[in-house]
Amino acid sequence: MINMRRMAKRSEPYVFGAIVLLCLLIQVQSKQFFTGNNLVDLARSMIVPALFSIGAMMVIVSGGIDVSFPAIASLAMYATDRILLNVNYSGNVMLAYAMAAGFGLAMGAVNALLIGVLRLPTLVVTLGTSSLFTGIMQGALAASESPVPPSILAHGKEKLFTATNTQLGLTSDMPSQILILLGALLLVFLLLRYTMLGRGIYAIGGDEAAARRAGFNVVGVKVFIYCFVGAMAGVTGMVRASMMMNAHPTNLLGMEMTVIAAVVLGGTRVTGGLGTLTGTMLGVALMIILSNSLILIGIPTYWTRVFTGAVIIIGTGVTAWQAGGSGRRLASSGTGL
Amino acid sequence: MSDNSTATAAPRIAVPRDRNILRLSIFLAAVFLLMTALRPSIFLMPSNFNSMMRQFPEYGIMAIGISLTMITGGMDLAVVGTANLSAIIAAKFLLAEVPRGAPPEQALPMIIVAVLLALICGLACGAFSGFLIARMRIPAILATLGTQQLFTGIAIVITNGRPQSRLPLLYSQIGNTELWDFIPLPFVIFCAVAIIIGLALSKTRFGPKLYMLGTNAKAARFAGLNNEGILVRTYMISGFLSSIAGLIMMARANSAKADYGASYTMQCILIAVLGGVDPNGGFGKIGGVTIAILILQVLSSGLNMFENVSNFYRDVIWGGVLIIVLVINLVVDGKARRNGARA
Amino acid sequence: MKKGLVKLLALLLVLAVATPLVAQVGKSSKPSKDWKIALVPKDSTNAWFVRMEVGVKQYAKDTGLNAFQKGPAKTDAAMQAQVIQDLIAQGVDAICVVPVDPAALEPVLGEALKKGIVVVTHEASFQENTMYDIEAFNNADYGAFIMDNLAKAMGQKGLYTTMVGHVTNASHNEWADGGVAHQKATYPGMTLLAAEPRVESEDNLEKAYERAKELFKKYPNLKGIMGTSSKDAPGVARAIEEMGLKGKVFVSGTGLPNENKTFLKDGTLAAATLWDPKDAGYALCSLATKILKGEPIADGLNLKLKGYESMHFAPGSKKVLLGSGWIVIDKKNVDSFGF
Amino acid sequence: MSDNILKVENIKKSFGGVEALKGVSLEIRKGEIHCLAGENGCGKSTLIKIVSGVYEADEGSIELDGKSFSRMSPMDAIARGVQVIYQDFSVFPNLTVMENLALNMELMAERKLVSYKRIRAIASEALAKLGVDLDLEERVENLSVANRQLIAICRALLHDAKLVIMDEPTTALTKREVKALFAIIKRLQAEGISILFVSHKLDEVFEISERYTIFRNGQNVATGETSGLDRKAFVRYMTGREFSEESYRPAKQGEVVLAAKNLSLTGAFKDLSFELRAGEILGITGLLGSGRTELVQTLFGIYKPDSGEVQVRGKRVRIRGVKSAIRMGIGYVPADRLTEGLFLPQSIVRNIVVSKLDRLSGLFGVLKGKAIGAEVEKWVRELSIATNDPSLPVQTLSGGNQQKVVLARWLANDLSVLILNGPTVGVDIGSKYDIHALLRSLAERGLAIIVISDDLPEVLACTSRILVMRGGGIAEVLDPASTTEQRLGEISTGVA
Repeated sequence: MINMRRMAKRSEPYVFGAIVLLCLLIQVQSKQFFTGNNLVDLARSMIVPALFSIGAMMVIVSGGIDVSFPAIASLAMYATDRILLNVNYSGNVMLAYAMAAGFGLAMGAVNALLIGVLRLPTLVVTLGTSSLFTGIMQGALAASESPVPPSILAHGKEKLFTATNTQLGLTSDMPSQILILLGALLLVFLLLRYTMLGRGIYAIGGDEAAARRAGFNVVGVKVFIYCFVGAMAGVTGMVRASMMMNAHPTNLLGMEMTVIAAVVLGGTRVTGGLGTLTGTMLGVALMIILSNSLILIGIPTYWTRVFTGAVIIIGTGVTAWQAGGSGRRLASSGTGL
Repeated sequence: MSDNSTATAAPRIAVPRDRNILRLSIFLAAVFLLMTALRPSIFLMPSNFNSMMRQFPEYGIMAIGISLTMITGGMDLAVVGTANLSAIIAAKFLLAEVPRGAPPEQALPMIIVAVLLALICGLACGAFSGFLIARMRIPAILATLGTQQLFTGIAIVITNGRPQSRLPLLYSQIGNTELWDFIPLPFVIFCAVAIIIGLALSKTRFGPKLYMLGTNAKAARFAGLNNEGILVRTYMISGFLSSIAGLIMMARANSAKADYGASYTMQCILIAVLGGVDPNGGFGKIGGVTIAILILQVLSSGLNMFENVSNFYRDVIWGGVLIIVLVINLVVDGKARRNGARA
Repeated sequence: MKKGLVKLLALLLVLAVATPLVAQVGKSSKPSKDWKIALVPKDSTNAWFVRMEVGVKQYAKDTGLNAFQKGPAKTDAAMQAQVIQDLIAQGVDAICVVPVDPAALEPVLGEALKKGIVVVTHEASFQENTMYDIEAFNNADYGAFIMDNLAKAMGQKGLYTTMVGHVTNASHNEWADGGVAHQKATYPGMTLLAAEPRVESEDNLEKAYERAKELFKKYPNLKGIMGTSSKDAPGVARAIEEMGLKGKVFVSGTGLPNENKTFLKDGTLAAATLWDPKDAGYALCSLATKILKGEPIADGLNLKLKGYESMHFAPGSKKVLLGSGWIVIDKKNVDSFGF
Repeated sequence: MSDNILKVENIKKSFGGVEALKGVSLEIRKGEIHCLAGENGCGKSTLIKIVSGVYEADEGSIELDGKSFSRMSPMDAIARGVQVIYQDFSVFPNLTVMENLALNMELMAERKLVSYKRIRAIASEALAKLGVDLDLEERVENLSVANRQLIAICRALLHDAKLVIMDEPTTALTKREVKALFAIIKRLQAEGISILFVSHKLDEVFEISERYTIFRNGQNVATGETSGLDRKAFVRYMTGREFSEESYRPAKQGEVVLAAKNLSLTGAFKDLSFELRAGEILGITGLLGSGRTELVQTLFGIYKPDSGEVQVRGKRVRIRGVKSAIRMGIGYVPADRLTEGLFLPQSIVRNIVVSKLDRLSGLFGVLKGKAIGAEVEKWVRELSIATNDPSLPVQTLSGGNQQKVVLARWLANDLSVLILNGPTVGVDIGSKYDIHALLRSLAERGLAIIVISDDLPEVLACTSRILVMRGGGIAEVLDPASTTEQRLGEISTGVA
């Protein structure tokens, strides 16, 4: 049963509306939006940002903010790749994912210790660890681009199916890594909705003191979040390496702000407690469709940043205005945050 | 004038958080001593100090701008975009108005106009971000992420991404003037900015207003503060400072380009946070931020002394220092808090 | 009153800074074992410059001199200038630079020259404050050469566009401009895509791949992409392969052998071009040493390195030394490089 | 088995050398409503935490439902039927009603997985216990304060509570909501549940409780039957002081300083007119939603009226914002001190001078340190704010002193009109009298004061005229000397 009044207060419908408008614009401009291969291309481009955004959303819902996930992903991926190359590994790709997840988990545990156990502020901690992990990767490991082991290369070439564009005869492959995204979505959906741990994440984001009194193990939940998000970042790093068939250590860095923006755009409350996977995926989809359709819309390359900036400003402006607007006229406004 | 007596008699308007500054100073001294001990012959050379003084002003000034916005509980991710756009506007103007080889008498007035244009551009960029945040109520992090893209985008559009170089030589000569052949002009500008903003925060009504707004925006409104005005002004100051940084970069590079200093944004946030600015707003001092800037500069210049040590170790030490300071603050202040606890 | 003040100020400032930017430098008085030769690349993670460092290390090993590579952590002109500033302050004897943005380094390199430090550059043919600039080739010629490769693959006709790392990247734009100019002069059958004459790959394999896919969807007539960044060609090649456009759409560009091996072998990529950054690094150090030793630098300079055996000044220049060009990598020789 | 559900004796507890409880005792009989009263800092909260197992007592004995404990965990307390309803209700604003109701049960049962079917069943059962009807899917942040409290109570009842401890439950409630809460408390009592009602509001204590215990400075001062207690004694026990309070009469009819003419604000109030004279204290009362808060906030420049006009000293003015209201001499003490009134982590100094910064600074906005020092010192002394270092954060002060800081902020501004919304909410009784006395002396000196309050005795005692609002209009204007609490309540609700 859909409660219309409740729906109107959420931001998902607005983001969805924005996506529909954008899609129509692309379709009108290029006649290429609703083609099988374009949709597959977009899905493919979404995989890495979407995986990151799931973790970012969990952290924001719990009342924190994490900017270290690109650094964790890069270091975990790079370390795994180097180790496997050194031993001339040629076995199953699952080991690579497991190793990357393990490294990610270990780095997440550092965040977890500082944030969960020592109760330090999340933004400051993750800025610090982000710097730390990047430095370790580039300094101690002297990271530079390197190839990936053969099994990962083979994994990178796997495809689920090939979509064909009937107009132009173009084909695009759906990479098998999308299964990892779908798996992660399902896992996190079940976790957030059907486990006490997941409800605990929402509970501490809503009111940490109340969560403690109610009997949630607040420290435990936080430690879990940062470890889990770290492990997921590690897997994401491996996904990117296998999709690119190349281990590039710095190529993920700098994504944090865009991912967080997508999550917030998707209706996750910056101060914690509220946020849905649906909204997050819509937010990511909007950002990805936008950045991957500028040529299709016909925006000249020199104008892409102006256009992207304008869309972010207008998009968030409309959402913020919608959320903040009450019927009454204020004599003077301004909130500060 | 009985200023001395008032200073002691008046209750402190600031909440004492000087311990953090003390700890940072100790860190600075430690890093300084470490570098001295490792390579005394190089590190203590006057030229090394001169080099350091020429490097940090540009990002230091931007870090001060970001710190101000963080004190209001916001964030300005658009500082670098603002700096480059301002510099490009100044450069475009100079290229159009000053023919190559023009005599200094002819070039100087144009340079002054160009500088003014850049500063106005900085103010305008800041005002736009401020408007989005204060009036449209877009979360600062999103609004400035958008304006950063927008400003950089405009800079690319008007330059096609190409560097604006071959500026009148006089400009970079002025920009790189060294007083007594030792103290670079940008350093003097940085000191002026740090002192003026520092005094504005501690000695004028602007400071308490900013801190109050950053602590509790709703209460600030009920207390009669003009939240919107203060926010817009703060982002304008941040934009203004960014344009000064842009002008310094332009003088040092003798050119302006849409993507100079792209890595400064995160670095500035790190500096602000290490300098004791509370990312949730309400607290932070320019003194702390300045010391954080110096720590970073000593670290990176120090590491450049070692042929075989990668620059990336700077990031490791930097992240490490940040976390260590946090943990020390936690241990020391935490103890104080527990002792003061009452049911 | 005010005008007078302005004049006075101008005069003072001019006096204060009127020392010549380029002083006479050259032969070092120090014993050669104390020389410090620093090579500053654009950034340190890029495979290209990792390969360059191999050359620098090789040089240090061969000669016993203190030559090292020290780069900024990110490709950023401002950070690169800071590294050079520190090196000057710390008293190195020679600085070899691959500028992120030549214009941005003029003042700092001018200062180095003023302090008597030997400055040589690479990939910066318009650099003013340098003693010599080594070019594996002329930028416009290199662009023309990439264009030749593309034209050959396209059969000299059809619609094409150019791809650069960033629209703000100087050398990529010079190559692309050179290529476009060459096409206009030589290949009348080819046309540049007017709506998108230059796209950005952000120096990122994934992005090059995504942009290429978009281009093929939006412009079905597009037959060729001229890449410049070393990520462009492999990224576009992947898109061509996946979209089933092999044999219909072509790409050429800069590329390292290893990254492009698969595409060269299966024919998606006709040919990649490059010059070996290892040799460039070696040559830079070698040239710097020659200057420090006070040896004359003249036309026909021999740096005793393949491709740099007989270097000539570019026409009309006393600074830019051109090497004997680039290497073409194709199906046949791709395995012979070992990097 | 004894008659007592709870019996604690000689409990001592110190924190870091400070004795919070110096050997207190408390006995609660089965099925009784017992009131624990005392000023802030008297040790009430500490005792609650000991009884609920959060703290461990340094000394003393606890007997719960006939079982003695030397050490007690929160789980023990819950297992013996103790439930605490905290002042902030401990609800999750971002979760739905049913989750708020059921999560604690699920946690108790150590469940790892969530079944919405079970949660819905538990929630329905919980609501049914009190016969409450709420939308199970609604997020709690969208509910009224009273409904949030209901959720907290329903949740407590799920655990077979035998003793429900309510910590200052009426703080955020309107009069009508308090009535509803009392009805619920009676119902619980009828089911044999004991209630420990922690409060310092004397009228509530008299209305609801059968027996009382009063603490002062961590010690028992009195205990007994409520029927044998009178107001004066109650106040004396709590504060150790004597107060007298007579209703306020302005000495002379002052000039009209503020007037509203046909003022309207969409969805809040309509066509409203009244006058306020210098020296009078005008009480405004009415239910939540009667438009009273919006009315004063409009006068203070928060909302922009849709029509009508405001006059200051006979001249029509446009109040464009808070700043312009302040310039016209209007000050406002907001209802929610913690979120609207104070800057908690900032210093007392800054909290006092924040609204006067423009006048306490000179050229280029440079702050006048000496003037600020003098200003702060003056108000600390005049309002007897209990602090010896005004540079400390204001959150280190007690509620009453915090409220005085907010008052000082406005008094420093040479106002002609001061509006107070719930001036003594969450303030202990001693400070409450201090504040009332202060308001009276301010009015005598010519200030015009508006007091909005749900605390009807307060309205009757300290105002000189009462304006009762209902449904966005003025229902009646009354003279406090000739009216009663009951009459006020009837007019507000429109029963009469």
